[in-house]
Amino acid sequence: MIGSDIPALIPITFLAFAVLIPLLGLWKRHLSYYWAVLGATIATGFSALGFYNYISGSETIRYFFGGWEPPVGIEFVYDGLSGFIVLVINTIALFVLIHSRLIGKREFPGKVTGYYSVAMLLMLGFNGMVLTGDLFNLYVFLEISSLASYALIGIGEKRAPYAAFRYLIIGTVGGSLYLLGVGFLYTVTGTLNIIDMAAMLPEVIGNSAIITALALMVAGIGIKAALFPLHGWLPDSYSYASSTSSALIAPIGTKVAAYVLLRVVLYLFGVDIIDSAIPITDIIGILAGIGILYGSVMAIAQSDLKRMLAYSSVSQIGYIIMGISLANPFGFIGAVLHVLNHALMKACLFLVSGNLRLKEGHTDITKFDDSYRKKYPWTMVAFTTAALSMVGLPPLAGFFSKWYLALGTIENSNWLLLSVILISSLLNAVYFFRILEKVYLRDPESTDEKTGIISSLTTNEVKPSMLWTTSIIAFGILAVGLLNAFIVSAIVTMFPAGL
Amino acid sequence: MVDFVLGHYAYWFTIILLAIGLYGMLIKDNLVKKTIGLSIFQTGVILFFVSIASKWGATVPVKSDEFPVTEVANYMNPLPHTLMLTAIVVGVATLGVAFALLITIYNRYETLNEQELLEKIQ
Amino acid sequence: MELTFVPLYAVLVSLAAVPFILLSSGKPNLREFWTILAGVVKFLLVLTLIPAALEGRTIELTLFEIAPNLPIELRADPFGVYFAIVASGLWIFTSFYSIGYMRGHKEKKQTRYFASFAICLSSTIGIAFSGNLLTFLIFYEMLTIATYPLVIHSENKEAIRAGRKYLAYTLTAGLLLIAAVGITYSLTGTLSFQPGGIFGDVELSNTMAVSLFLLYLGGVGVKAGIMPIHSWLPSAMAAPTPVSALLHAVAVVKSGVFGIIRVVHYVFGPEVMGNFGLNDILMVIAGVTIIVASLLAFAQDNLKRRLAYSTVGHLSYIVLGAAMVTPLGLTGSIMHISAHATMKITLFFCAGAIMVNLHKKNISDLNGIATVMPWTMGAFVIGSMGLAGLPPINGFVSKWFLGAGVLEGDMMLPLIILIISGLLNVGYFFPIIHRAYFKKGGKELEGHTEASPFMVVPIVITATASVIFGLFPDLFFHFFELASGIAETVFNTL
Amino acid sequence: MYWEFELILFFFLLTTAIIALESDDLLVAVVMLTIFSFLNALLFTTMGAVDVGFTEAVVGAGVTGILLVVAIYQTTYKTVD
Repeated sequence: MIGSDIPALIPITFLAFAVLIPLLGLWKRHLSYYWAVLGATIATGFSALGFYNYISGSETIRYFFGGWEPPVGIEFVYDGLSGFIVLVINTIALFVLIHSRLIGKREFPGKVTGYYSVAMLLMLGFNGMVLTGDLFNLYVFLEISSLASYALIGIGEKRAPYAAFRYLIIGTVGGSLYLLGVGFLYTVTGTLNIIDMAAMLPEVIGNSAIITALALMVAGIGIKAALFPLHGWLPDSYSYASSTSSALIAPIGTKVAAYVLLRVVLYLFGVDIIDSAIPITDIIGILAGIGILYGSVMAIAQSDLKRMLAYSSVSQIGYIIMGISLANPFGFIGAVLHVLNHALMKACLFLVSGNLRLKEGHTDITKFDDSYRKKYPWTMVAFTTAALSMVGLPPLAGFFSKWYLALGTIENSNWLLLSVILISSLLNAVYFFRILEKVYLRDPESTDEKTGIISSLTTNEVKPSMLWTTSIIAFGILAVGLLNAFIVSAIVTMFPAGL
Repeated sequence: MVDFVLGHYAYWFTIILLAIGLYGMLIKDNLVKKTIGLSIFQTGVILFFVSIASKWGATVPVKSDEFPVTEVANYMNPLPHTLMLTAIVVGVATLGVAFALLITIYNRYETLNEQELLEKIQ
Repeated sequence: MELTFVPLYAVLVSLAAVPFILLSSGKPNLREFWTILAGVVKFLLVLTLIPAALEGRTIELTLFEIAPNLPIELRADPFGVYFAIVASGLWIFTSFYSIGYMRGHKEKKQTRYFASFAICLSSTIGIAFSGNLLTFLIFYEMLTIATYPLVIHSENKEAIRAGRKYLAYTLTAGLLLIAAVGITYSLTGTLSFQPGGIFGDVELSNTMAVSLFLLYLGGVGVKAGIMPIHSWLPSAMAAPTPVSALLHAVAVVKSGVFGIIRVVHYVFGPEVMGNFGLNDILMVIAGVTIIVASLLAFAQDNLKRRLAYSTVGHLSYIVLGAAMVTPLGLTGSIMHISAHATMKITLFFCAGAIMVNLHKKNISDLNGIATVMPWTMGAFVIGSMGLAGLPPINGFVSKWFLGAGVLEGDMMLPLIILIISGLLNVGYFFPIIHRAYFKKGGKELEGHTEASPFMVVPIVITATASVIFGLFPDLFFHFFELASGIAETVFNTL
Repeated sequence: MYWEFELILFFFLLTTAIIALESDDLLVAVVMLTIFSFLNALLFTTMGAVDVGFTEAVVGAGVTGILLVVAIYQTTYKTVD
């Protein structure tokens, strides 16, 4: 039965294509794109099938590699949460890869084969991180995805390699810190399997090694998730990378790291242990709150669209982490829902910026004007949808994750974080309406001085493969908003024990 | 207290190595030096894992007639060792990517000094 | 006839018109046909709900759950129907008037204008028929966004600044409302509107009650123009006049006061309001707003801005009526929704007609215009007299009930406020009439006649309607019967 | 376990690490890092991790050293700090 093998099949698909693409690239290089899309399609199909099985009532799948049961062997755990995240990231990756063909030809013409191979490795790493049930294995996948993302970010404009190098240094430190934390946990429990360890941790509660481990792991994952104040690598990396790389990494990468944080904090440790010695959830919550405000304020100060989106990511990741730190059902729903919503919104926005960069050659906000609306009507509709959703206007998706997060803060009577959510929505409105105002209202500078008539502009929309992917994701934002009751009722079944 | 410090001296050396590595990454301007710092940092973590596996009076986890071991507890824990094999390989892979980026940076900016680099970027 | 789906159709009909409007952007006549058609259909749909509303029946329609236990719920209760009649009825007139105005003014981007207008109306009707706070919130935010293109329509600096101000105010308000709704949900576990409130069994601390109420007030009060958060409204007068007329006399601001009444009587309920002294807070705010806005109206020379301040004042009449927490006060307050709507829309239409026809914006330039625009100015007189509360215009009726409500609640202060503000109303409208009728106009008036019939006919109709509903409040739409019925249901549940 | 030997190795380890970071010539730094890795390998072996020791000797001292030399050959060996 294929159903029970799905946890292994998804990463293996990506691994296979990561190897196949360079091999087939020797034969016909321009086909790499299609192979990558094919790989992502197959993986997305498996994810969808797995999640369908989960929805229709099948149990959590624990897949033991080579039949070795833990603690000896490595296991992959396909439960509701990991299945959901895998489905989200693979779907987004599929759309971004479909979208990437022309950008690839333009921005890294000679490196297409390598690029798609590395992209497959990246997805292998992300899927492995989500699915694995073993802490050390998680580290390995973390490093695979990180190495791939350093390489992908390095392929970009002139400044990209330096940004990638900085990310490499910071990211490796993060991975090492995480590994150190795992070492501490291993000395205490003697196992690396998440489920085994979660069962053992309550017995050794109060051990100072556990607190050290937790702090190290949170710091390490926090770097990967760009939790304030560990976000320094993110703005440069996202804004200098190639459009496709940022569209691929921005919606997925930090989300997966946030997912790992959620696993570690809520599933592995559980709320009771975490707060027994130091109020670490409160600390994370406050950091997330500061990050949300900081990211939004910095986003307002940017004049480049991609850089603005990068800072906006810092802010949005704060929402997810805030949801984790609330450690109550509403916070959990909000966090998981925001993983989906933000992945959709950021993918849409980065794809739009990719469209603009391909057509206009820049993403400088100060140069945006009325002509964009005429030239790229549908791209701008997609942008508007995503922007309004980021601001949190119902019935778009972004509203609902904020709604659950707000309910979560209210449940904890945490008025401070509630006001953070509200204020940041306003700040989001500031930086998105600033652009919308330019795009829809500002008279273009290309106005003919003699006649005063705008030089004739016709629709100059991007190619269908790019337009449709952007539009479908934008439509997805609306659909997720309207249908979020179904998604939430699925998320409710994923609650970790003790919540 | 003295016992604690002496008994865990491998931990302390690990921490010192991590500190040296961090120092290299944060203070040094040269990008190669930063990479060397990174390597030292990772080695510190590996050392930590190896030291948690070792025990006084235990022997290597190899079954051999030359080292007769009656109790399993007298073997060292082999699991961290195997993990570190992976970690070392990961570390080298990281360094490989780092050097690839370094060479690209040098080809574009003709320098590996961070200060000069930042000036040239502006 | 099966009425279950009528509220849904009423909401959707203008939304459905939007694609048609967009598609026929090259053919103005066809485009405007869609607008008018949607308006008429919407109005007829709303009218079919009147008999049920008169019987006190509520038509409920639960669409789908948008969040667990929180469905999108449409509910046409008498109060919702009342508001829907006013909004959809006046939309038809505004559409005709818009055609005259936009073509007379040769405005650009008329397609966007009509499309946004249709979305606005959908949202307004959605607000009227919202069965719970979440549905209300969704339509409320939709209204905010749909109004933005209308406010910035002229795309000059002033309009863009007004648009920013509008967004800043209303988006903040929306967020406060989200917070308030969230807190309500976690306290009560429900968000459905209920006559008499949903806080019945919940123990509230004093701080909690007051801060929750203030959050609500911030949330819906911005659109209702209560002070000190009213200042977006005069700025938004940069919009074309039909927008000011419909949105700033009927749809947007009335959704604000509609929301306040919903919050006061359907969420908190009279009992909770009284227990925590919330009605006093509201009453003081409303009273101050009435007086200050009337005084500020004197200072405006721009006709539309004077009307805007007058709107701010009159909205607070409605708020004041709600704050009295007496049946007659609520009746008067609800009656004033329709009364103020017909009168103020007349006045805005007049201002727009003058602007398109004579290109005059300021009151000091209006000398002698009654000779060239007799119909328009006649309507203006009726509207302003009604706002001042003179019989037999419908403004008198609603003020009468407000006054009766004051006496019923045995309160002195609101009565004094009502009397003073009535005088102030006379004070700031009279100079306009005086100039128009008794001062001699300049030469530039020569050769001008009445504005286009597209504009004059709606003006005359709304002015006549003000008089008719003043004489017979129960004619056609049974405004009085509905209002007193609503008040009864709210206070019966005590 | 020979803890005296271990201790000496540790001190050499620290010394080589510091020299690797402080030397003015990157080639010296590379050589020092290679020695650092080799000492590490010895240390792992004395700690009982024979397999890790072998790997470190091959990968850490060998491959890393070669990679660094190649990288420096491609770029520059001069540095100010």
